[in-house]
Amino acid sequence: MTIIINALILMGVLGLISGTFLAFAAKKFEVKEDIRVAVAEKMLPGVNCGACGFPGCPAFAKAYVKGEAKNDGCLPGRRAGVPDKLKKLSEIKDDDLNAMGEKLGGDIQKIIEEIMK
Amino acid sequence: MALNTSAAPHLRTKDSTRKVMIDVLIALMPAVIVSSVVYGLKALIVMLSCMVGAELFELFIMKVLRNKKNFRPDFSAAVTGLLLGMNVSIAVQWWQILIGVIFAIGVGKHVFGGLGQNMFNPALVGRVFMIISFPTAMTTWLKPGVTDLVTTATPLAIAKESYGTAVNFSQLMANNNINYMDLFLGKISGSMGEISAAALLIGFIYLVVRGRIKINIPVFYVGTVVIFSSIMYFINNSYGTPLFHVLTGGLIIGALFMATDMVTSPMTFKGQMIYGIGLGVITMVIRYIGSYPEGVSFAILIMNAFVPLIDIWAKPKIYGTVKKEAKI
Amino acid sequence: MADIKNLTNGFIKQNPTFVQVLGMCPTLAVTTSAENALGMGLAVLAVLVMSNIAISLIRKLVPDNIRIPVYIVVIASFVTVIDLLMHGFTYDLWKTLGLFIPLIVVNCIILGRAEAFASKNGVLDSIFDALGMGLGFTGSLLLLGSIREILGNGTIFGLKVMSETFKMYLFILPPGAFIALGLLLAFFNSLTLKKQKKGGK
Amino acid sequence: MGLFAIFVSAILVNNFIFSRFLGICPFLGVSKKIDSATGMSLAVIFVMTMAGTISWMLNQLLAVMGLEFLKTIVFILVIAVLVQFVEFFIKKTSPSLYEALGIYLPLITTNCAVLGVALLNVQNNYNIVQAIVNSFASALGFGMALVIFAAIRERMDNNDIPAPFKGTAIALITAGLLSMAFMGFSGLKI
Amino acid sequence: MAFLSFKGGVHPPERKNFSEKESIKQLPLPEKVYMYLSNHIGAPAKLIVEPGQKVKTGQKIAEANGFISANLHSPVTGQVTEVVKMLNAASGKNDDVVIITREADDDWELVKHNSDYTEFKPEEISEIIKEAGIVGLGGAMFPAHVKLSIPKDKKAEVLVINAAECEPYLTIDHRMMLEKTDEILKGIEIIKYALGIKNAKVGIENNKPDAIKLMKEKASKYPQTEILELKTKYPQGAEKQLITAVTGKEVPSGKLPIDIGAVVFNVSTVYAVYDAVINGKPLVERGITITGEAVKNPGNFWYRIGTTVDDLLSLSGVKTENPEKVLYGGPMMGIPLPKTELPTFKGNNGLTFFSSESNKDRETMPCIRCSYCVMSCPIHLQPYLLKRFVDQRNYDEAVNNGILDCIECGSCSYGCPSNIDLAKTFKTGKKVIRAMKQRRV
Amino acid sequence: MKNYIKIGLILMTFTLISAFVVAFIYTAVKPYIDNAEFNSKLKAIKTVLKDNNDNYLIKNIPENSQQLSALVWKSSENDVLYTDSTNAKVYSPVYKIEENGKNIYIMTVSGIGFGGDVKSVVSFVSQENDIYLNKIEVIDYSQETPGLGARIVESAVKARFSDIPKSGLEKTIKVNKDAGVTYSKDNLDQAKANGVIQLTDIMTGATITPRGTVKSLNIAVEFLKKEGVM
Ligand SMILES: Cc1cc2nc3c(=O)[nH]c(=O)nc-3n(C[C@H](O)[C@H](O)[C@H](O)COP(=O)(O)O)c2cc1C
Ligand SMILES: Cc1cc2nc3c(=O)[nH]c(=O)nc-3n(C[C@H](O)[C@H](O)[C@H](O)COP(=O)(O)O)c2cc1C
Ligand SMILES: Cc1cc2nc3c(=O)[nH]c(=O)nc-3n(C[C@H](O)[C@H](O)[C@H](O)COP(=O)(O)O)c2cc1C
Ligand SMILES: Cc1cc2nc3c(=O)[nH]c(=O)nc-3n(C[C@H](O)[C@H](O)[C@H](O)CO)c2cc1C
Ligand code: SF4
Ligand code: SF4
Ligand code: SF4
Ligand code: SF4
Ligand code: FES
Repeated sequence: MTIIINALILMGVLGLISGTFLAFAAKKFEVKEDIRVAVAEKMLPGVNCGACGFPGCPAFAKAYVKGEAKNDGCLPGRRAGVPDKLKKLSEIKDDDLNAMGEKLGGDIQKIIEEIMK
Repeated sequence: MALNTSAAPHLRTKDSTRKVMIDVLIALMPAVIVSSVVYGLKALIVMLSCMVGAELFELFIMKVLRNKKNFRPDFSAAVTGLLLGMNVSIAVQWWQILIGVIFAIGVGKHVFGGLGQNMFNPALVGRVFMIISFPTAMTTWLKPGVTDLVTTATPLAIAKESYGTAVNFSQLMANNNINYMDLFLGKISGSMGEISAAALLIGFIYLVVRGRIKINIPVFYVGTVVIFSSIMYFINNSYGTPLFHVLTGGLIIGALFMATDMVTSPMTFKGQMIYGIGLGVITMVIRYIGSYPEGVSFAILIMNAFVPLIDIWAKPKIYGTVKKEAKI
Repeated sequence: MADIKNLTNGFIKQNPTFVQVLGMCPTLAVTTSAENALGMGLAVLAVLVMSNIAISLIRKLVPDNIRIPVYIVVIASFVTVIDLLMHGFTYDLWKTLGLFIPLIVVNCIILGRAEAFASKNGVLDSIFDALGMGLGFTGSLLLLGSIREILGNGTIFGLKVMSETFKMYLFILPPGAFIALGLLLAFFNSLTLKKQKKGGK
Repeated sequence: MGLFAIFVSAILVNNFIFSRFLGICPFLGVSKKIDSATGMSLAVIFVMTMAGTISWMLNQLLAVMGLEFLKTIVFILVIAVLVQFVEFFIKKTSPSLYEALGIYLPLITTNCAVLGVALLNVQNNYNIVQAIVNSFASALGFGMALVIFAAIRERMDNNDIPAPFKGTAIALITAGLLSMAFMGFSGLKI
Repeated sequence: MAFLSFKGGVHPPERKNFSEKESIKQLPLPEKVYMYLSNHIGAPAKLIVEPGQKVKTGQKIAEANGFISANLHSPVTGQVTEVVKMLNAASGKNDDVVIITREADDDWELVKHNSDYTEFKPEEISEIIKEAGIVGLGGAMFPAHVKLSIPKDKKAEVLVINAAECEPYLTIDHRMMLEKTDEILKGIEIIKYALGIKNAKVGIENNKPDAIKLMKEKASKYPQTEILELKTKYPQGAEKQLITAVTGKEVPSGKLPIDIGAVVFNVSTVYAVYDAVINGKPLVERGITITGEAVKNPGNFWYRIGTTVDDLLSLSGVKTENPEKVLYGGPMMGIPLPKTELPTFKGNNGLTFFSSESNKDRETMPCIRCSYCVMSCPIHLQPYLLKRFVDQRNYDEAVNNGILDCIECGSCSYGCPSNIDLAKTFKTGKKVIRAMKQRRV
Repeated sequence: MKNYIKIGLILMTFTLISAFVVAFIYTAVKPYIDNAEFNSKLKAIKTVLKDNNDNYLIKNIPENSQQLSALVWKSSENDVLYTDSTNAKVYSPVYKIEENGKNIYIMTVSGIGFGGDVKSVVSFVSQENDIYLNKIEVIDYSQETPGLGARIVESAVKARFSDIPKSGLEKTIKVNKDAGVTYSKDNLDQAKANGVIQLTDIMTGATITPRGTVKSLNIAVEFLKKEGVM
């Protein structure tokens, strides 16, 4: 029984602190990101495996938007529609994308759905 | 009449890669002959069939698997095969050598794209594969000159037992009937081709005279071994004399013929210096405190791994520039 | 709604080992024998199924900025549970798999599926996906483990299939893991290439 | 074990990549360019040393509370949170440092090497100094392997590699040969 | 004794014995000459005569068109026939050529001259040289007067005379030094005077001991002209390598010799300067070596620029035997001709004829990293690596690794046991890179 | 601020659930884990209580933890009872079984092998003035290389470490490669009497693991000497 209680205390404290701290830090250190990069990043599997040759999905997304990576560069995503999504993304003009972002209140997930329509 | 307009320069050396390889084969012959004298006809047959087998296997890969119809043998595979054959004990089974040769040529060389593109010395890839895969066979040594199967230990394996102890080294050599002249001429147990320093030197001199290889790497390699082992000998004489370390354990064949494989060694003088010193240090570290008695094969493979980095680091300074920091 | 394709995808088309090249550490480390490979594969399968279910259930409740910590806690809990259960009930296997059981937590496949699939799909689909991926992973591990055990130790599941002398120890040692997997991958590639060639004609 | 022995063995003998198989996914992934390999190595050195130290302390706490069975969960949670924090932090404060190191951080969270070193420290009963040295040296060994490998892969870029071997297959075989070469260091008696 | 030299380089067989003992023979005048308007580096000259117009020997027929450009003079007395396009083997393009048919013996039209050059101001000498259309005769055909107009922020310190003649087979510079010793030494004084400097260093490869001896003897009159012996090694005569050999300094990458105070002239160019300033002759004739395995009676000749190769052979009586390859220049840098009906130009210091035997093409094999090319590159580049970058179209890395510094000397290709065309790759690679740069600007 | 704490609370919810589930399962599984650990130990002890012909040396075989704890002879607070410069160890507790005038000492020992500790359970049988090493059971060799060092668990190999008479024990045991001698299969008894473990014929390519094992045997002997048994 003491074990269960100890576990609850420890993990509870840890969870509370970590969560608050992270939420706080995320806000405090927020960096405005290019909406295109954000969308591209969200389109990726998010495995952060590095198989694409870039250090993780955010880096791949950035590189893709810059034109330094191919749309089928992500191995885990290759057979799962990621190349398609990315291609669609690059077909959209900046203005349209920004308009979309404003319309949907910056909800990336919704933007992606809109793009894929 | 249409004139030939191929590009300048219109004068080229008569050297060719094929001729270089044939020269290496010729240079290895004295050592092959010595070991045939020491170990008998069987040794000769084993080594030559490795040579031929490797070349045939390469031909098969190029013509059949890679479909390069106009490939003509360049004999680099023969060098690989012969060196591999020379670097195993005569006690090894024929099928084990066969697997070694296939591994060397296949995985060591052709998966990387073939001649000139392999990262690791193919013969040593084959040999180390065999050392690890067939530890028993690869460490069973036959007594030279004795035709029936009497196994013995190599001088280095004998010496290894007493590194850092109170054993007197010259006493140890005397007890085990080891003397420098035998080491030099090749009357010791060991891999077929590595035993005679003298024969290997003759071949090496032939290559140097023919301008086929530069002496930088062997000089730095052997030099480092001599310095390192002198220091250790000075600290405790059970670590063996420098001469002993130079003449045993395939150091000579390694330094003269395997570390010098240009495909897998650095290009510039500075790079070759780093490479040679690295080889010497790693060899001696493995000999003194590693679990393998000889260390040459591993040292060369390990340094092979560093060659791309060394090449970047030891870039020559371009004429008319101030040396830029290489990346890394 | 639930799509059986999510199950079959993982076997070949999206095989985590050979196609996605994920979860390499356990793949290489524990495939010294077929038995270990099978054990590891099943452990991963179990964790994968449970974590996919859990994450698919909670996906709507988790704010974005603590998504990763939450998923990690969920996964780590399941891994710990599996670890405890194996310790209690399959002691020998637990001993041989050693460190790699807790390391399932960081196995890229699991977090990858959590992030990539379960966090976006319903429970049933997620189960299918987990089963597919897990079985694909187990299958690959088993294949690699068998090959390494046969070549390196002359046995399969401990049964002798090759003579004592015909063993290449290298294949049960670390380098053999890389090399065997590399050769296997090349073999599959050549099959695909052949197929493509035929299709091209 | 002496610190020197721990250090050398973590780099050469029990190298994370070549003999322990930890962190293979980024090893295969982030090794196409020397530049990114170097960045990744530095980031790993930083995170692993940090994670090794913190997890050692956490383990003391867990031991006191009798909760050692929770170590996997606790370690990974704390590591993930810290790494994420560090990422946020340098992204905001130093864009150049972020470009050089920070972008590798998300990759490192899901890397077995980091959790692996934490667990190994505990398994081997290291004291705090030993734990730090081991974490640092393991990361250094990882970095060395990564940079060597990246240099080799850059050189192989233009090679006429047979079609079936292109890509991951040749990378694995190269890693295998590298690992085979480094077996020369196995059993080093320090 | 250690001879002056530089790091790198190769030593191909010299084969100068074919023609080094043959004194320079004056050739009869050709019936027709063909003058490329682009007979120098830089912008093509602007034509100032019309077809049908009569011209005298030495009459200006085209005018420098820009700063780096040179005048062109008629090598014969006769009539301008027509202006046609002809293949220029050096550029591979079709260029404008003025054809002049000879109608009479020489009737010279001279430029301003004076046997005592000190009567002129230094700027005037430079003007005469420009007027006389003198370009570098060492091969590069760079307008000589440009070298004499030193930019304000720089200062010339030493005149380096290129008498290395490192190209195998060629012997014309060697013969010039033996037969026109005084003129050359005087020419050096003229150029020094024009540059306003005191020191000159003449670099001669030590495979020409007779020339070295003679030059040393006669140069004792000119204490500030040093005759230096160079190690026989290709490309000892390349400008930067020569400067390094005689001064010990390196010309910074991307910079010109003048940036370290050096000005380089070839011995034949020096003679042309002498001929213009003292005798008033524009550049219409020069010496040439005709040699090679396919030549039966090789020799050195004094001829009119613009003569076709075929005419040159018949005028000189040189017999060839099944030539398979014909080069403008020597075997290392020479430009292969697709046919022998092509004209010669100012920079032609030699014609080399190869028979099939000496020209055997070998099989090209993969690079075995033998490092020969690295060891022999005089610019200390890594040719095998550059080749890889160019093949990958990774031009950025190629530039980072110095491809633009490559002087296309061919030392790397010369010794490559795998017979890889390294220098050729760099030539095309550089062209592509330059074109890309231009597009980007 | 509120918002942050809300997120903190969400994460806390998950950690709490996780803690509860895991801790609950832990408490539930703990007995089985202990049991598994105990069984593996007991199995080893029972193995070393057998002689070469697979017969128990004694009749009273411990079957549960009470019986076993009654047999404890020496123990200590911390895990290790005795260690030496090579880091070979004797672990607590050491058991002693007395029956028919025979004293059987059972201890857990380790020596450093190729990758880490090689742990074994060994039994010594002392009768009157004589003592011999009866049997060894290797229980932890997880860091040894499969196919090489890990072959130490093969029964043929373990047999070479068993049945070493007093004369051998007194001489500090060595593997034959270190002793520089080779015995044929028929002379194994003589080898053991000389304190030499003949291995090169059956376990090739690996000497480090057996060397570690031998060290663990030697420290066991030292411990017995220290305790006055020998
Ligand atoms: C590889 C190479 C070799 C050269 N060899 C000679 C040579 O042997 N003799 C020579 O006069 N110029 C040679 N040159 C040309 C010189 O670099 C330079 O153009 C010349 O010395 C300048 O004098 P000029 O303008 O009077 O010709 C060579 C150039 C190159 C790139
Ligand atoms: C754009 C350009 C500008 C030059 N300006 C000068 C100059 O100001 N002074 C000078 O002495 N040489 C100048 N040179 C000539 C070179 O130094 C060199 O003599 C010429 O390019 C031929 O040398 P080469 O045969 O070695 O290529 C210039 C060359 C070029 C291409
Ligand atoms: C990767 C590798 C793993 C090895 N594993 C073991 C091992 O677990 N146990 C062992 O005794 N020897 C092992 N060896 C062999 C030893 O390193 C050493 O070669 C052998 O013990 C022979 O030692 P000796 O020369 O002292 O006889 C291994 C070798 C390698 C290359
Ligand atoms: C001087 C010299 C040394 C060589 N040494 C080796 C060697 O040690 N091992 C080998 O496999 N091939 C050797 N070769 C042959 C060849 O270079 C080698 O197979 C290439 O690595 C194949 O790409 C050598 C060739 C030369 C010219
Ligand atoms: S390969 Fe795909 S999943 Fe892996 S890091 Fe790159 S973008 Fe992310
Ligand atoms: S496409 Fe595949 S890998 Fe990518 S996110 Fe979807 S399921 Fe995952
Ligand atoms: S051609 Fe260029 S790369 Fe080759 S040797 Fe000459 S300068 Fe060097
Ligand atoms: S000379 Fe030829 S074969 Fe040798 S390194 Fe250079 S390119 Fe390669
Ligand atoms: S499984 Fe170890 S890094 Fe992916």
